[in-house]
Amino acid sequence: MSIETEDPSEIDPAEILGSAIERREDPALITGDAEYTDDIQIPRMTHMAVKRSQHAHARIEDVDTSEAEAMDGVVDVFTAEDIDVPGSLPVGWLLETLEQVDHPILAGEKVRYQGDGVAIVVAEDRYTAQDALDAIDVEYERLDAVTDPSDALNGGPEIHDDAADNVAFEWEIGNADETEEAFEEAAHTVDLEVENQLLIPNAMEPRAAVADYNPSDNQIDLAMTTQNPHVHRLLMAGVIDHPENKLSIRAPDVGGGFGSKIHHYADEALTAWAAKQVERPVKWVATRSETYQTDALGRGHETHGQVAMDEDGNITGLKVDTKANLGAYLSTFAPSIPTYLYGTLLSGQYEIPAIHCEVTGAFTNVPPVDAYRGAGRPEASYIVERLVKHAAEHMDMDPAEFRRQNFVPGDAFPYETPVAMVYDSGDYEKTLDRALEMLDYEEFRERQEAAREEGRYLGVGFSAYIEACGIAPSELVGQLGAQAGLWESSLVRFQPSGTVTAYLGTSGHGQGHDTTYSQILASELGLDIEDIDIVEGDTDEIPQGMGTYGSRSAAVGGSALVQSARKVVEKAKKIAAHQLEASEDDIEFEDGEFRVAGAPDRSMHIQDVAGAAYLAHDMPDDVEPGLEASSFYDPENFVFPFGMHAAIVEVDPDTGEIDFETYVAVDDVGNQINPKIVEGQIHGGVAQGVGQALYEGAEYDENGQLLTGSMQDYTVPKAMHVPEMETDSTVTESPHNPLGVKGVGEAGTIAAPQAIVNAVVDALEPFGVENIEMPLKEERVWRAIHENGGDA
Amino acid sequence: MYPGEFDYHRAESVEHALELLADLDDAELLSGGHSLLPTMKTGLADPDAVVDIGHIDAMTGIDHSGDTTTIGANTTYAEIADDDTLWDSVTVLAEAAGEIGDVQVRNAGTIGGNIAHADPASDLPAAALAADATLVAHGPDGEREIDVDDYFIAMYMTDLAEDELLTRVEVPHQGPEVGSAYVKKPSPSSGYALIGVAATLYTDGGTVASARVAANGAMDHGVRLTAVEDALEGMSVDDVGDAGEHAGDSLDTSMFMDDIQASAEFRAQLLEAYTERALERAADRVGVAATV
Amino acid sequence: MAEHDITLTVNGNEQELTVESRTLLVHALRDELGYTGPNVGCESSMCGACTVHVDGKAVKSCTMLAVQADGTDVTTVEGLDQDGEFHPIQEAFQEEHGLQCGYCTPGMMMTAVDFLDDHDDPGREEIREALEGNLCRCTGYQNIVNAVETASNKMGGSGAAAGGDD
Amino acid sequence: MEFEGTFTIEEVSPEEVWLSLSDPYMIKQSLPGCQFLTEVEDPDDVDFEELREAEPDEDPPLLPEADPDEVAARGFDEGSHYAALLELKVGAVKPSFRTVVTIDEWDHPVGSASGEGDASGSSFEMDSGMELSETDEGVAIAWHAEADVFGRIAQMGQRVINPVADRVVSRFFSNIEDQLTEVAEEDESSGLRDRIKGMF
Repeated sequence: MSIETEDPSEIDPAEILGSAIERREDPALITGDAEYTDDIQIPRMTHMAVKRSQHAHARIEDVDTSEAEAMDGVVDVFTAEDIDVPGSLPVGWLLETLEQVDHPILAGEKVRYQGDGVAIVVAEDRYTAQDALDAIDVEYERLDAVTDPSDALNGGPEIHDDAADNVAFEWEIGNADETEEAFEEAAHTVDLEVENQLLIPNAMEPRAAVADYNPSDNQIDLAMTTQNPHVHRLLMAGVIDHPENKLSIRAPDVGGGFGSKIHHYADEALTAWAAKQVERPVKWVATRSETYQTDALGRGHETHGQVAMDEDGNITGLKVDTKANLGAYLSTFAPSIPTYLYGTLLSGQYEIPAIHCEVTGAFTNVPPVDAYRGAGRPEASYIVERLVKHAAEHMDMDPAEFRRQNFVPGDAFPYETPVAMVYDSGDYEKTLDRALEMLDYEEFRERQEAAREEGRYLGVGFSAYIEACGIAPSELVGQLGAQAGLWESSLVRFQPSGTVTAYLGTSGHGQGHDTTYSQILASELGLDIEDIDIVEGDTDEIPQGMGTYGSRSAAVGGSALVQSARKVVEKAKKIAAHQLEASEDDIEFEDGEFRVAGAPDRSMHIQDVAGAAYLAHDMPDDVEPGLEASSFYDPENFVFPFGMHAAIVEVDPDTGEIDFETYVAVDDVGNQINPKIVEGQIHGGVAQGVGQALYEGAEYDENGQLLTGSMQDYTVPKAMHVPEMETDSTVTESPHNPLGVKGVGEAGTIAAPQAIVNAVVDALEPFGVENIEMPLKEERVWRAIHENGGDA
Repeated sequence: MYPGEFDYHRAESVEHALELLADLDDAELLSGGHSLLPTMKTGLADPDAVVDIGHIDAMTGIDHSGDTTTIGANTTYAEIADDDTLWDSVTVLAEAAGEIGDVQVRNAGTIGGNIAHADPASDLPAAALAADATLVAHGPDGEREIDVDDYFIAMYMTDLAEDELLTRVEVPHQGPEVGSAYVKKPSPSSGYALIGVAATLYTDGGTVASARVAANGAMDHGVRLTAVEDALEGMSVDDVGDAGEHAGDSLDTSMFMDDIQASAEFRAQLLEAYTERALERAADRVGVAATV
Repeated sequence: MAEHDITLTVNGNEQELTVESRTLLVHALRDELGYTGPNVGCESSMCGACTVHVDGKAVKSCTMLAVQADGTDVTTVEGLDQDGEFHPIQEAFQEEHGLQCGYCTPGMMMTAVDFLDDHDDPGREEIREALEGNLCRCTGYQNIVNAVETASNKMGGSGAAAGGDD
Repeated sequence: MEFEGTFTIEEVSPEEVWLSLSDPYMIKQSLPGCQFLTEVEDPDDVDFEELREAEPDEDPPLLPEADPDEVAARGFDEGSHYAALLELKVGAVKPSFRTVVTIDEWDHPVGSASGEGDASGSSFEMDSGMELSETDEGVAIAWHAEADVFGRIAQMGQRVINPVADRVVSRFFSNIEDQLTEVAEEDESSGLRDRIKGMF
């Protein structure tokens, strides 16, 4: 069932694209040789710890650091008063109605979520730094707090002076009038209120930073847990008022991100700033409690969705009204998540003539909410697929056939939705059919019937998901509010002896980029993979980059790599032609070899061309020595992976316990560079989707105190919580990039929740259960049955 | 987070441990450390001194002589769960030990630490109650035996005095017509019991003569389910599951544990379901051990 | 502040060091001795990234004082490979893509090795239960379970089956 | 968090209960872990170490030994402030709560108090009230309390707060009950009840 890997050294370069080779990064990771940020030791290094607010909303009356400063081993203590730089965190995506609010790196007047930083301690070791935090005395005037977006918007306590009624923005997409009309003319309508709960990302490696400052040349070297070092450098240069060319940011090995390491937080900037103040290296490593209190949360939607249909069950309209929780401040990309990454995906895989979506972003007293694996797209897919399940039930139609009937037909691509997307390519029936086959669907329905007779409750749930990755092109995202382009850069450089180093602006943190990019380059240049080295995640080595998130690395970074490789080949061809004394037009390039057409024995390998290029004794007139090329690749459109996930579950009505019988995932992510890596991304994504569906959720009390503040109380799924997955794929190439790839990093997380919730609701249909909010904790499931009388 | 400062003392013997306890202010005992150290790391516990009793050899090991098994307080959960003889002689205890935490926790955590700490959501309180254990404590005045029924008082509160040390646990062997079991509904996050039920059925010719049934997770300490025990008396072993419906009858349900993991009401529901499961599993085992 | 001179034999090397009473074993290994294989992922003893073997048994080194471990044999992930050859568990993790970001991997493998020492040819459910104390956020566990199965085959019944959990 | 309940004490009069519940020493002795409960002038300027030092080794007698007039004289007044130190032990967790309480209302049979304090990197706020009523058997004390906990205890000790709070409250009332039982027994012989009644 699972894909078998191959030893890369045994694969011919011509075959390597698409091969499930072992990962090149693994030897370091399985031996302890990897270097994560907390592994870094620098002589004279100090440790920083952050004093965090215990209140979710309070005025700061006084911060007394005297006792902490007097402690042995404490180097220095700083508060907001000491911050002599702008010290305000920027927002990287603006909306027309957006209320921009100040986001200081240390709170001086007011704290707005539990965990907001109030002071920092720099000490000789991490234990002493923490001791000193306890010695800092902060006096607060506590204010009422609000954690729910609707409550915040409806008369909640004012969190920012500038944001009346806690409204961060109001945004809409689609056509309100046409949608209204569709509902007026509808033969049937259904509606559903759903929540998409707040999630804590929980990368296994907590956020961390190590800063080393050299006063003599004003250079800051910062190693940190980042998914996008160049973006962090650009933003941080402004935050701490330090020249961008004197701030180097490096991502050592990074232990997972899932979005949480994209954003610019206060702590990493404080680490760099503090190193400058104390003129010694400073290390900051978040404890898990801190990551629970400060990592940007994901999701946080309250949504009312409605579907209009004609008498045959054809969807004619979709209306969505969402209150999105943005937390206490605007995190780096927060405004884009519940808007452009959400509203634009509400057509799902369906041909829906009229859609209208309204979103109100609300400030609340929880940590800032931003991108978390899927980022907007899981929320869209969830409401669409829950509504579709609900609509099919209302029409008394089979949910699979209801979907098939409403799919965008295979011959309709490129397909323009009413919410501003042009789907590149797709074949939705293919993934549906494969999933039905894998489920043995007809047989399942018979078993379900028979089981109900015995008082056992089985259910099947589908999720026909679509997502948009490789967000682009830069001009378009600029019009939509992005404060950066979304290209990617690469540099491919031959060494004289024929080895190659490729530098990419993406920054992997577990996705196997080293392997995937090597496969692309080996294939493009016809080289053995051993001759290729990939460098990522270092602003000193890589000219520029946008980083890794939004499933963009293969589609955008991979394409940038192909573009540079092809430029290198172009140049090499000129040199080879000269060396082979042939016309450039007669040179063919295949499997690393330049050959003169019609004279197969006259050839030169690209590695020898590299030697000639650097030797430069005999070069064509118009060609410079050396062999390298760089490029900035700006995609022409998003790519749209899709697929069908389905789950079969059994629910125990006495205890609410849910058992998986089957989990099936059929994904179409375009061409696959390494199918084993693709499969791993699906597995991991689904596991996080299972987490959201069944276990995870940040819970706060009425004062904004985090109740799920540790792994004891917040369930990160364990091995036994995740079902065995049966995966398969179809391939519909994206026409938009040279690799024909789409993106896979988020697919599983986007797809899984509604497959599972739909399955549970299907199982409980005899009890009249129409909806249960995630996470489907056993107690909620039991109550849903119980509150409907408990009778099947 | 990290523990606050304290002085560490390693006790070489029971007597040495008692001396240290008497001499030191604000000292906590450390055996496997899996209750104390996590609490110290959160900053909630911050003792001035820690007395490590984990290296006292006299408090380690399992001894099955006569009709009683004696388990030293320092014996790890793993050693208990891996003891084949104990699976036959006191199934419920071996099974409960195997349900605690995870492999690493079971390799380090100890029975004495667990029972002295008396976390109501841990697995051993109910098992000790159902196994009719006797807890042996050493104090300044020597050794004292505590009947498990008198031992658990409240959350983290037991009959042990501050100057006493739990040194071993004694459990009578099940007879041939006895079956016992422990089942639990773990919290998916912490692994602690939302509800755990331990049952020992003493049967006579296919009928329950008497029973000891106890629960973790329901109340602020491990409790006997006396109404279930009463209902079981005289019942055929084939029907014991029916007694599960009495699970809450002898308890003050207004005092049920109630937190974000599970409400009191849901715990009551789980208690019934898991009592039924525990009884049925125990019944399945009646007579099995004797044939091994 | 109380300090203690202790001896730890780490991956076969006897090491003497001075620690505070409160120094956790994981910090002694990482910060004092430079064994950065075991990682710190939580402080609630839940994630298992810090798992090492103490006297041959998998334990969480964040839930043990360094001074408590005085005199023990400690094996970290750095001690798994022998004479330049990967341990079967390492080979299997690489073959099966049993890791992505790698942060949980050292702890995951140390738990798996302890488990496989006692269990021949375990079933997948059994493997999942055995890994309860090791959280992974990347892989969805499926390829980890595959890797443990593969390692079990590679180790070919080297461990004696333990009784106990019938 | 909200707690409420009704506690019934038999064979006593509302006045006796009221007088007892007005007595800071009675409260101190009944409240588990209470090290002192001392009236303070300025609620914003309390030195707990100083108050601990100043606390006499022995408390004055409570009812029924105490002179009811003296008890009344030292009893709670509306608007007065008290500092209290509560040391609890919950396993290895031994929080020391430094608390300042204000008597918001104190008018037989209704009383209420509110306060705040901190302990172990945490803080809390509390509002509580009670009302006495006479029943056929004795006196019913209907009480309610609302407590908010912030910081480390809220985050890490959430599972423990409710059961421990329940236990503290139930021990408090059972200690009060024990003490009032003594008052009731004393009544049999001394006419204390009439004397107390006369004071209201």
